[in-house]
Amino acid sequence: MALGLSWTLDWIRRSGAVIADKRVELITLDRAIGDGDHGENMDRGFQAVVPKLAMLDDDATPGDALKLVATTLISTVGGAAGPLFGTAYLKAAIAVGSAPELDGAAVVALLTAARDGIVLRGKAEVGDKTMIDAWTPAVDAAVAAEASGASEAEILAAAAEAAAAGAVATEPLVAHKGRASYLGERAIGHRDPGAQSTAYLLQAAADAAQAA
Amino acid sequence: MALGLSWTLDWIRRSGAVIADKRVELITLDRAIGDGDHGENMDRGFQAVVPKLAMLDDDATPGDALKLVATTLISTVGGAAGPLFGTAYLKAAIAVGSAPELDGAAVVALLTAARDGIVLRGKAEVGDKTMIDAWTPAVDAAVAAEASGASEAEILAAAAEAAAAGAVATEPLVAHKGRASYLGERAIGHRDPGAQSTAYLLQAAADAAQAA
Amino acid sequence: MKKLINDPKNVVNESLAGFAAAHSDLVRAEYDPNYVVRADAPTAGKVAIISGGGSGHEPLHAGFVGYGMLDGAVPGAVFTSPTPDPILAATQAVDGGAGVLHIVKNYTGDVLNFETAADLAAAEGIEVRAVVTNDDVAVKDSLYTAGRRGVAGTVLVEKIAGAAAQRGDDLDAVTAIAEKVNAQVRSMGVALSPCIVPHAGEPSFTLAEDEIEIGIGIHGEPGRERIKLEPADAIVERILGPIVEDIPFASGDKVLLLVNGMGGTPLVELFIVYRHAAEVLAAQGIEVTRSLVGNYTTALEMQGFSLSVLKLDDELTELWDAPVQTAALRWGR
Amino acid sequence: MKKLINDPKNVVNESLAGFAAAHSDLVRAEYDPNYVVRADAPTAGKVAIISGGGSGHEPLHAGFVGYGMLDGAVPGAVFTSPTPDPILAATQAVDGGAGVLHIVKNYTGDVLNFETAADLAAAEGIEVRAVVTNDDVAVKDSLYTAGRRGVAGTVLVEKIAGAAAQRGDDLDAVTAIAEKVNAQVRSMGVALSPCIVPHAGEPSFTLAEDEIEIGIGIHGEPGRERIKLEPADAIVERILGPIVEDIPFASGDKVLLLVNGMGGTPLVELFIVYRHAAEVLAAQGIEVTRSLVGNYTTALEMQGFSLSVLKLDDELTELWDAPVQTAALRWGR
Ligand SMILES: Nc1ncnc2c1ncn2[C@@H]1O[C@H](COP(=O)(O)OP(=O)(O)O)[C@@H](O)[C@H]1O
Ligand SMILES: Nc1ncnc2c1ncn2[C@@H]1O[C@H](COP(=O)(O)OP(=O)(O)O)[C@@H](O)[C@H]1O
Ligand SMILES: [Mg+2]
Ligand SMILES: [Mg+2]
Ligand SMILES: [Mg+2]
Ligand SMILES: [Mg+2]
Repeated sequence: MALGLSWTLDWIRRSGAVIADKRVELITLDRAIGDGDHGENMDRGFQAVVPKLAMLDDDATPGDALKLVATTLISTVGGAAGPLFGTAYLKAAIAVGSAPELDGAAVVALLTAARDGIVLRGKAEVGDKTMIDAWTPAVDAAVAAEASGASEAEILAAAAEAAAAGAVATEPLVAHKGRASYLGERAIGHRDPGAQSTAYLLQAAADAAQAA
Repeated sequence: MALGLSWTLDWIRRSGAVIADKRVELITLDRAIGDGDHGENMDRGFQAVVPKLAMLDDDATPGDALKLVATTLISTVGGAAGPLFGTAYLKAAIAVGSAPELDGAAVVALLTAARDGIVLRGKAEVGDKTMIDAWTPAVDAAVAAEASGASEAEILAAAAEAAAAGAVATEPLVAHKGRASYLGERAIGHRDPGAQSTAYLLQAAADAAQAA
Repeated sequence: MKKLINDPKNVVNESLAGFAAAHSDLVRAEYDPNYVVRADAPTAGKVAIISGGGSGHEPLHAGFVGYGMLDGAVPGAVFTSPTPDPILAATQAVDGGAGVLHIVKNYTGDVLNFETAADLAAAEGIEVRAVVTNDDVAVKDSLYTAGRRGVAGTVLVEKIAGAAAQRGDDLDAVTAIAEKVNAQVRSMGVALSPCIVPHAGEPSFTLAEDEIEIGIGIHGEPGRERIKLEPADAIVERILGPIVEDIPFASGDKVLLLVNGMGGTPLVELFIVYRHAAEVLAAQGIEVTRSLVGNYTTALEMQGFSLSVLKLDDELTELWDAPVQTAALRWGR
Repeated sequence: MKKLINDPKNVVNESLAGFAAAHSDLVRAEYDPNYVVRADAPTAGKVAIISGGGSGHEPLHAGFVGYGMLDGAVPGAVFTSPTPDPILAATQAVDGGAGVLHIVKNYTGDVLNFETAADLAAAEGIEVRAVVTNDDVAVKDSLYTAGRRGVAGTVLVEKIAGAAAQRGDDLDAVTAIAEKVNAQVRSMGVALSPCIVPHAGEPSFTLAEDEIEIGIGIHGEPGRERIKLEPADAIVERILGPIVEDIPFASGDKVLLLVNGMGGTPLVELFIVYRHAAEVLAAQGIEVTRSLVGNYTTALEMQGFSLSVLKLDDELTELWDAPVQTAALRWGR
């Protein structure tokens, strides 16, 4: 079943809920190898996004909703995560254009554009111990799932699962980007907070598709 | 046996030893109701006094030694204790004049002058929870002992015992002078550090007389 | 005890040496006995002002030596009044023939040691006056106690008296101004954490994770009561009340508001305190026309703050605004 | 967590309001989005300089807004870069037609947010340049990392570039001066205790009673190694070594030495540190001709310090000495 505005809104609301729920966990991850604000930053952003959804017209598209997320995150989150996630949602919005419904290919395009936007701004590669270590496996899994004829919900479920695994896989890494890069070897053994929040956001997308 | 220069020197050296030994105890008492420096102040003073004793001529009098203590304490101790003990030793030196040996009456005169000097500078009365609560009972006990024909060593032993009891007796008091007066009721239950150091100094005097 | 020190015995000397080296354009330090004077002291014909007291309250007092404020400062051991020798030596070093004012915080030790030094200076023909500051309303003032403590209001006395001396007032006039400022300033402090005197190595008191000490002094001596931690605004109201009621300050008064950090409290918190203190005063019709926020009279690394309120008139305002050039307070040159 | 705050959510706004009220002669604050500019901004025809970053480093940056230094500052949430909106708003508010320089500490978030704001400002016809400070030698600089952090040396960049803008240099020249200062300054820090971010409520890391963290950042991020507490002199040598070797500084150099407190360390300790740092430099033939000691780039209530050494020449010295009138740095007026 192609995904429309109501899926998009549900995804965003579920994102707000899961980030609020995991706020302390994300702060704790960031305290270990960063500066302890990632959960606070993301929560501030999504708490600002959710009430704004009511401002969208009934005939708004998924792209309109994603753009609202983008501009709100950019103007409320700050830090590294603000511009990076902001760019991700902005590029995703551009990728889906004004389509009222997203099929599997559109979902893959959305995820790919989001990931590419983050790379464009942050210049991180897989293995640098950043959110890209969750995004890129997610995109790869989505591409593979779509190629094998999976439904939109199945594509997102595959992406979410790969993102979660990608987040876990950041643990043994030394960081090459972001604050954790200052730590050298001492970052080993800790999970990257931005990869973890990415996994939660994609899980919210999958859950919303499942419920759609 | 009348007490001469060697008793005076022994008293001062024993004072240095007992103050060094009780430094932390006096700091701890002062931390509770003052600013935690009384042991440090007194120790700094007596550590400066003791090496200077070698500078005294062989024909120096007890009064000369007491004067040396006075000037050294005044110039090294600081705080409230510096001027108060400094004045005490200065007035004691004046009281014993140039006598080469001190009999019972001279010992009483020494203690009385010391106490009066402290009162002159600090204006404290018995019951104000200060060193005067050790000094005044000590003087009274010395006067009584001397009147009943006690030896110099016995006079000092009586004074030391009364000072020790006087120090203990400061515990239930509210303070009216010094830093502890800022505390009001909260000073109750704590012993005054200056009364305690007084008791140690007078015990050193008694011990020196005993050993003479 | 975790401190950036070498031997606890050398804390004062090494810190003084660093201070003098970092501020050699302003001051000159002398050792054994220790004191600090203006680089160009004495100033002939000018009333000189010195202050002093235990170390551990930095920038008080050496940080206020310079044009328009103090001529000299005498740092004692940590939290221990200096002895008469360095006070006398500093008095002699700054005397420019017009007399010397001693600004002394009201603690038994400071008062006694400054008294002795003043007697010795007088014996050498130097005219000395003393003003004893006692702005702390946390302490009951009575004939039967050592009286109120001198705390952060002392900085205001030093600045304003220093400006009076700099403009050429004579010893009587400078003394009168210092007394006037002391009479018109009231302070009270609060601690969130104790401090550790280097030679003691133990905290001056212990506070539970949810406790604060109200009416704290600047030597880690316990305050007048211990309460549960409250929001900053409630704490401000709690200590501003006794300050305002004391003189009392009244609607229509113009005042200087000093929010003084105790050493370990970050600026971000001091400004939160300032905001509400100014607000509460304004609500009572008391207008804050001058202000000062920062660490000026500290108790080592103690966390906490004090508020001081000084009633201003045109003369005091003008003297406050007059140029000052010291390590810790500087404007107008 | 014991702090003088009300709601953790309001820390930045309330503190900013207090700061602006206490310094209304120097600055004006705007809210939603939050920024601070000189009271008389914009200055027509003058290059404007703004800086910004997470809050919690006070007095950085708002404390340096005023004549001869910054035209504006943009405080983000605690330890979080501001978003582009307030940076853009501040850029617009200070632009006097001669262009705006952004001084940005090298953190991914700061760089990205300032970049976006600069793009938006350029789209509105404001000429914007950015200088990214990265003076922290504790962090390996390489193409494969986020690069060195910008720490306390940033204050020196702001002061000297601010003086260049104030004397009338154009945007290219001010940018070049800022880059030169950044190229010639190196810093490194150490923590004796962690700090607590108000919204986190937990220390950024834990240190045993006998441990210190070497190479600490200014956000409570862990440093490069953890060692046993040492005497102050040994710690100074440990962090001064990597600083001096980096450029490297050499015998005959004249330098400015900044001893920067992390917020919770008393001045008495900072001067002990200064004394030995100046001594060690002198022993290597490096002459300290200017100095600054105090809390300038802090990490909330963290105990510790950083050293910064800036190589001076006549021009930089003259710009350093030029008048400055801000809340935290003031001389010459
Ligand atoms: N250059 C980069 N590219 C991609 N992701 C990055 C980059 N730098 C940082 N990140 C991500 O940002 C996360 C940190 O975000 P956050 O804590 O909100 O910002 P800050 O580091 O400014 O405090 C990291 O966990 C990491 O996933
Ligand atoms: N006015 C006074 N008269 C007599 N003794 C006093 C007076 N004030 C203080 N003391 C004594 O001084 C002692 C404190 O000495 P010390 O701690 O060395 O000085 P400070 O109080 O300046 O730190 C008190 O315990 C008390 O016995
Ligand atoms: Mg972070
Ligand atoms: Mg004491
Ligand atoms: Mg003392
Ligand atoms: Mg951050």
